[in-house]
Amino acid sequence: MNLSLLILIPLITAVAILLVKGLKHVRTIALLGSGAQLILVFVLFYFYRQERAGGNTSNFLFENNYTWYEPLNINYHIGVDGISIAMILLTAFVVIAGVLVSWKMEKLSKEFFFLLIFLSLGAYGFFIALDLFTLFFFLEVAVIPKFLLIGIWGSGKKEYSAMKLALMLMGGSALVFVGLAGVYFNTNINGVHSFDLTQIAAMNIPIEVQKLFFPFAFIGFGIFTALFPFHTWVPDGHSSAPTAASMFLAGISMKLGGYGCLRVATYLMPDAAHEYSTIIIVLACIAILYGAFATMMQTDLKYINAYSSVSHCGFVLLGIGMLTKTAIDGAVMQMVSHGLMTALFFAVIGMIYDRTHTRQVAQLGGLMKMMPFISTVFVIAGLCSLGLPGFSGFVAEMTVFMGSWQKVDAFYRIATIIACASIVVTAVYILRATGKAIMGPIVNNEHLSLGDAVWNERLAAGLLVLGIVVIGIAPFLLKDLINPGTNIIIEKIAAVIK
Amino acid sequence: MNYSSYITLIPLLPLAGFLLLGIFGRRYLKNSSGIIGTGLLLVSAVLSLYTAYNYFFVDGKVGDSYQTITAIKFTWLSFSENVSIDMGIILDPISVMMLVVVTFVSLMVHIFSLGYMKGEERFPTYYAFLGLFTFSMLGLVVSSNLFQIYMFWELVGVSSYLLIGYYYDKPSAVAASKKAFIVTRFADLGFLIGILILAFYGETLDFKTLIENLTSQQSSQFLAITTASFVGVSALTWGLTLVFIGGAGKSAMFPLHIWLPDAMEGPTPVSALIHAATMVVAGVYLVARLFPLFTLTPVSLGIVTVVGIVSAFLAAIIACTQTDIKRVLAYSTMSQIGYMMFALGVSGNGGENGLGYTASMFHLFTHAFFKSLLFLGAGVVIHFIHSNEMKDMGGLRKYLPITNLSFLVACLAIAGIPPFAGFFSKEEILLAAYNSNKIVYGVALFTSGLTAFYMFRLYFSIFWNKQTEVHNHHGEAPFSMKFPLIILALCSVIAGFIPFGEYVSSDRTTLESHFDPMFSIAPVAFGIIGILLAMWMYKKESTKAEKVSQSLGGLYKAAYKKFYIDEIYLFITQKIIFNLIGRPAAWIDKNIVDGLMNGIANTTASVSGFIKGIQSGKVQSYAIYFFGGIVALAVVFLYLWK
Amino acid sequence: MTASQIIFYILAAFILGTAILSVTTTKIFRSAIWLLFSLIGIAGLYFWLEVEFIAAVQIVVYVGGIVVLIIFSIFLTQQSGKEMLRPPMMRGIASVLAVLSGFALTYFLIYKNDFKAGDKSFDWSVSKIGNQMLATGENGYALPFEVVSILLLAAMVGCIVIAIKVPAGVSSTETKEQKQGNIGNLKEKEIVEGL
Amino acid sequence: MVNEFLILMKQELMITLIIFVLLFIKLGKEETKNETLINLVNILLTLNLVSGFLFQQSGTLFGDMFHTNELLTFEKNLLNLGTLIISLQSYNWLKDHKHVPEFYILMFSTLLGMFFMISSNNLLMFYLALELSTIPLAALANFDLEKKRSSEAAFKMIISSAFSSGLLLFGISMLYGSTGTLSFTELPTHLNGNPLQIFSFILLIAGFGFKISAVPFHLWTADVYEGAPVAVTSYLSVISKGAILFVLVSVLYNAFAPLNESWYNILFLISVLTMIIGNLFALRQQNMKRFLAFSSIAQVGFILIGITGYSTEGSASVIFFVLIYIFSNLAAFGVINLVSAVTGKENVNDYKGFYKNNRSLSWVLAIALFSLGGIPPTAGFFGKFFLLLAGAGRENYLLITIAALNMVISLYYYLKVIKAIFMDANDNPIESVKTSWSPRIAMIICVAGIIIVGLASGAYQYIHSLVK
Amino acid sequence: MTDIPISHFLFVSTALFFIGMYGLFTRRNMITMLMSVELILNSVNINFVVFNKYLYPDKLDGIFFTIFIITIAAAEAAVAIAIIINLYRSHRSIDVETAEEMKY
Repeated sequence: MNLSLLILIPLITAVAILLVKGLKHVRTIALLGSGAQLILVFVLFYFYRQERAGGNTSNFLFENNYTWYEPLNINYHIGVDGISIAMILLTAFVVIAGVLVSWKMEKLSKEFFFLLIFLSLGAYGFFIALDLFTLFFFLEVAVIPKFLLIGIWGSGKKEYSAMKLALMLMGGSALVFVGLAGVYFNTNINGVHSFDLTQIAAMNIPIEVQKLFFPFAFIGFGIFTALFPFHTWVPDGHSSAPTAASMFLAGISMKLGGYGCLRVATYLMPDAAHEYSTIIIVLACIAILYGAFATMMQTDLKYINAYSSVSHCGFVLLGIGMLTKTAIDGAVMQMVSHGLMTALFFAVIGMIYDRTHTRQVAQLGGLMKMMPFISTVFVIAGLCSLGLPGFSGFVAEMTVFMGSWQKVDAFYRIATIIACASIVVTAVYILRATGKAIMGPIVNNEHLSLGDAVWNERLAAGLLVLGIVVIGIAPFLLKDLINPGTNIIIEKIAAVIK
Repeated sequence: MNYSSYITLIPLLPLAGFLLLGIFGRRYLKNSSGIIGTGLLLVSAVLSLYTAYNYFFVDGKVGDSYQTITAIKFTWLSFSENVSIDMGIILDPISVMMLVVVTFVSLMVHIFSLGYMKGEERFPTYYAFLGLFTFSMLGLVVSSNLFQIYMFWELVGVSSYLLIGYYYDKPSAVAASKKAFIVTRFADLGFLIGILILAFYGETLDFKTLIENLTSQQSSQFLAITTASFVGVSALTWGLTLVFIGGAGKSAMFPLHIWLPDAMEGPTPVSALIHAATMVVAGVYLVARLFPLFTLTPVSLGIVTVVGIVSAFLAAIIACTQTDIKRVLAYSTMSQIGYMMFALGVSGNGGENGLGYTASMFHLFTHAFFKSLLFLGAGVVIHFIHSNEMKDMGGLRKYLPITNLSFLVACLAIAGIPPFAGFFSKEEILLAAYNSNKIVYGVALFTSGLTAFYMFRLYFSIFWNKQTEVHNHHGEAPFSMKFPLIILALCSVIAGFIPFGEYVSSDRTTLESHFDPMFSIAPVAFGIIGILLAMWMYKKESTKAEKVSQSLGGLYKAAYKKFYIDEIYLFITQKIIFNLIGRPAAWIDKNIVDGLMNGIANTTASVSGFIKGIQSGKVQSYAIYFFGGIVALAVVFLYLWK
Repeated sequence: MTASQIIFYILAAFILGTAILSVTTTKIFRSAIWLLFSLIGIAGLYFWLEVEFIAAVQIVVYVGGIVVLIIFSIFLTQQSGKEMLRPPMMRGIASVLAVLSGFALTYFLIYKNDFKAGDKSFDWSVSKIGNQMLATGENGYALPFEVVSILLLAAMVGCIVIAIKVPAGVSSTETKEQKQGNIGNLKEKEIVEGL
Repeated sequence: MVNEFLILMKQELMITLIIFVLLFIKLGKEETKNETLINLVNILLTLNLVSGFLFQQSGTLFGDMFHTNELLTFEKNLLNLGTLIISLQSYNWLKDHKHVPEFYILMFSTLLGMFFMISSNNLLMFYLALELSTIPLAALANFDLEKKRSSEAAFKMIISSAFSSGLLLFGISMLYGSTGTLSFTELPTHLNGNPLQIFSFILLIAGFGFKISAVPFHLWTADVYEGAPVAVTSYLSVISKGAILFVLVSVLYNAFAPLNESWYNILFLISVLTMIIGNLFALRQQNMKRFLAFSSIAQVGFILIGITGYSTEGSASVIFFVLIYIFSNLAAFGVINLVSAVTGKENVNDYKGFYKNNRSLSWVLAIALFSLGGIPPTAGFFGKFFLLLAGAGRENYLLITIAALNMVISLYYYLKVIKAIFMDANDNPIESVKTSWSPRIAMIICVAGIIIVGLASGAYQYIHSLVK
Repeated sequence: MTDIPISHFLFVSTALFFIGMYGLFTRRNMITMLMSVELILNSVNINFVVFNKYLYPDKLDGIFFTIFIITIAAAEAAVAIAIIINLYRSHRSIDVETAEEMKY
């Protein structure tokens, strides 16, 4: 099948949104578009499994390679492997859920949904790109819509947060650009420089070059995935954004970073990744534990989830830094799992906020009585985030731990133990929030009149919960999906460490 | 014969119940939910009995030892070529025994709850949670894989959390559930790291293979795990000790026991099921599961012993001072589990040395019956009085005849008076302790006396002592609540006569039960003394008790305050963790890290403000800058930057 | 020390001296006059260099044109004899420094640089200039000439627009521009025919 | 001969023709209505633009005073396009202006100057063309005759340009003194990089720098942009800058190739300064025009990076960026032009809540600013990317890093305007601006350009093939 | 008369150039600034003529350049003066210090 459809459908949807008038039509089109996309992604998933079952062992499937800027040897080169498909699935889920939760977006609805879909376009393109330029292009496509979404439809100090987010992410991509340029000029595929990921992976970049440009690429992408100390856009951005945008931010755009760190930085520059792994691990551990402790002190539900995202994305970086097969598997699984889980969390927080108009834990209480569904979903999200078996979080985190423990040196052991320790802290803040907001006595009697979730919210939450539970119960599905992808990465790394 | 045909149903039926009631219960099955849950559980109870029959009497025994039968096993998540999480069901004596216990007690609790929880608003949710718990517990006991056990371990933890917090609008209940979860979670951290260590060196997560790998003295894995060491302690010891920390957390062993008394905030039948019979013994079960490994390291076993005995003794003392009947029972539970623990600790592996192992399991078995009986009895009392406090009670024997009798039976059983179940198991434990370590034996003996004392203190102050006049007197209880009492009372009477050693022993062969009347004089005597003392103090309404407590003074106060352990924890969490780590972290993030980012922005702005003078609007200064620039460039590129 | 040398140095001194006076004197009218002298001096220098044509142009355009223009505009905008304001202190210093350093640097560079004297003899004639000015081939300056004429045209238009309907004093500038502009015009016509 | 002459100089001749048409209209007796005049000019310009793409041919004329080839023709066409867009945009401003023909005459004479400058193959021609493209502009800057700011701007411009051309001339004379030639083709053989030549080269660069407003020769820019009429400002910031950039590239790459090493360093320093200073000043601007002035200064810094590449990609990326820059900057200026012509508001704060009443204009402005900020999928992204890529070809990653980080700063002030338009509340936002058809066409052209030029690689590849 | 070293001619022109520049920097009257510009241009003219005569006598580049510079100077001066007059009309002053409305 032609992967360009993945970009085409959102594009058509976006254009269609521009053409129609009125919230009703707009949202219908958005829903149809994202639904079609979801179906398409499942079809892709199916075909992918068919191919693999058919014994197709090539690294990337469904490749298309069109020449784009011939003089600079820039191609529009797309293709997928398991990792990309996992990410695309995640995106599709989050997008449709995002559309559903913003069903009643009266304010400038056309613009809102247009930007939403446009944002998803960026994400899809990023995940299927096999040409560094294309990849970078889509990476930046996905930045500005966030700025507008937060700035126009956000709440709280939205302008500040939006500006901060946009600038830090652009800073990130600026660093990425330098890294990419460095790689580009140090590739020489029969006489010409190349942006082609597969070609670059085939050749070996000299180690000193890698050591020079790996930090650029890694930190650049790291900013997207809340690498300490560049994580400060996360709390403000997430908490000021409208519900759907927060879901996007935490669910997808932070994954862009992780994916980039893995697919570009680590895969293309394994020597440097090996060199710098200790630093990465240290930063990741700081992010994990320190993020968790910072979360413990938050009083705003969105801030809680935002900081916990910092902590959870630390696992991704940790897994990548450990450079063992299992750890990298874990990192990828953690990306997917965290994407779904945090999107669910934001969705449900949004639902609560729509009803109670507050996110302060202190002003909430006993919601279980008025809105059992929402509360249940909240608890599910919480339990997933504190790594309860049966939900995706557990699988991912345990895989990361297992993988990190395979490194024998005491340093890695201590890092792993620190990471493990965070699960206790996670339990503390999740249970504090749940105990105060969902359980406990009702603090505000006006809340007594509030209703439970309606169909669109139920559907959105249901989809995400489904994803979480399926991964949690049958992780081997995800594992088998990403396995070939992580294998090719690990082979390159293994070649280095030998 | 093939177990896999039906064995999976045993855990899955409760799960089905959970899903069914959890999803549709609130809407459609409001009233029928109890019946549904109970019915499903009945089936799985029957099935597990059938399994037990098959295992013990039909095909479990090959030669003269019981085999480990792997009924089902499939790879769930593979980490590396031979390390993987498998989902499986293994049958061996202890798992089968636990199957029976769990399903049976759970069934009793289900039935009891039909009456006890009648008219609750979240009746279906309650049964859903019960189903979830039963499922997780069953999954735990039949696990074939170290990581599988950890997963179900977490699941029982969360279902206990949900059930403790069942009355979610009671802040105390919420706090208790939180406490329970977090404390056990903390212990599980140790468990997890232990697993990581064992799995890394044992190169597998599968129990069978793991034990084989590590017990064969010359296997590479054994050498690896014994030679590798951290701060002079071998990796094996580390691993097992950390795993034991997990067990201790679940089993409310000192010093991780603080959550258990608070857990009594949950509905009483739940306490009977989770916090008396099943979940809290998971720790014991875990140690028993890994027993062959524990026997490899005296250090870990020693730790087990010490923790067990200390918990037993401490809990007994505290139990003597509590006034909330459920708390008394909670501490007694803790103390009894302490017994099981140190029984394992003092045990050896195989043959006669394995007595402690058998005894521990035996006590676990019997304890399940009489302790759940006690809780359910207490449940009836609370249901009747609508209070947990002893002072509101007294002389209830004429209102609650059946409860009275069954409660008495249970008290006798736990006090170790022959011929009740507790006598046999406790006597074996003491014997095992006697054989290995006299000090342990002494403490245990004294503790059994204490046990008798506080149990009968409880008994007398509920059913005898002062008269309380009862208004709105509505019968003792519905049949659904009486029936389990009767059944469990019967079990508490007869369970002791099961020749337990034939079925469960450390080396799977028959272990002759050496019942020695001479030896059992001492414990029985202690028990009777305890009972008499309690009778003297509490049978009639009097002030003896106050006098005694005054005479004890500080000790009494300390015990009454549970030796201030909660306060210590509170201090550590609130003052240290929150104030010294959490707040600073948040502050740093807000002011320093984020401040840095904003700082960059502000510096840029201020710089641009600082240099705005260049653009003075005066064309002549522009010209000067212009020419200055040229001169500067010329100088730089002609003389400096060659 | 031949006579011509002496004359040269006198001319140089005269040019520079008057120039300095014209940029330093505080009376605007005087400074215009000093400028006039300086320009004349430069014309003299051209004479001395035996490029009389340039000298002539210098006299016609500068002395006869620009300076007159300037003086008119001074009359228009200033009551003569009025003291001019001194520049701000800082700028004065800055300019002196800039100028001195710049001069030092530049002249140092020029001095160090060795200019190889041309071997051929320098011969020019008005006719030669005229031919080249309108030649389109090698060494032809027709194109620049047209460009300049268009520039003059544009300048004329600009002046008209900007300074239109002004008092009599400046209208003479206009006429002057008109003249030059018309020259430009004629030249344009020529091209158009020439194509 | 004559045919060749006609073909080679077709663009210059067309413009000259238009100038004379206007001249005769002006001198003619009867008064023509402004509207008809403007439309007439637009039509002529369109014809000119179309004809520019026909009969591509290369050759030299007038000795080697004038040379042209397909690349130069294309560059001139770009300028034609830009001029056409500006003339379309300034409809609302011009139609009430008293001196429309003069306006066009002056503008076209500068355009003619730029053409000659692009085609110049000789320092003399270059200098004359430069003056031709500068002096009338000063007059144009004064075209808001009543406004004091306008004439102040004009004065600042004429004086600074006179000064800079004085320096330029001194440089040229020194160059002449040390090489003995004025022809670009002979220059390389005589250049040996002695200090005097370097110095005169720096003077030359200063002259260029003044026109493209590179730091430290940029100080006049902001004031002139602010004071001048918007049409003139946009003309200044796009057309004249673009023209001089074309020349700069060809001069540096061809005439001064021998001095390549030294001019690389000089451009490196200048571009860093330009980016940083431009950004730092743009941060603090309140007047839209002034803001765009500084932003355009910063843009020049980026363009200089592309020039430092000293490769086919280098010049191709510069020309490509100028093309994009024409669209982006003119789109932005077009909106500002309309708004200031109708409401007279030019401050950033006036634009608060602009989206409320002017949806489409807001999007045009937003897209333009995104393109200037280098945000995909607008063409600006591609332009910047290629510029930096070309610069990175010299393996000087310090420069690239600085540039990339400067892009972030620049994004900040672009987003500040976006924020004002879309997010800030304003009790009396700018009322809905009625636009006549011609500005609308201009907008459409610009937006289409911004979106298409980048995504479809055709333009770049065409330029690249021309440069080859 | 090549017995006068070329550097002396250049001294004159350079000095003249910087004198003009000094005037441009310091004169507060716009018209005097314009005069200074004329000085600058004249110094350049001297350069061209001298170079042409002494160094590269075979062609007349310098001479022509000079002629054109003179013409341009005229045009420039004309426009400048027009602007100045316009400025003077709009606010009765031609002091550059007052022409600083736009800044920062």
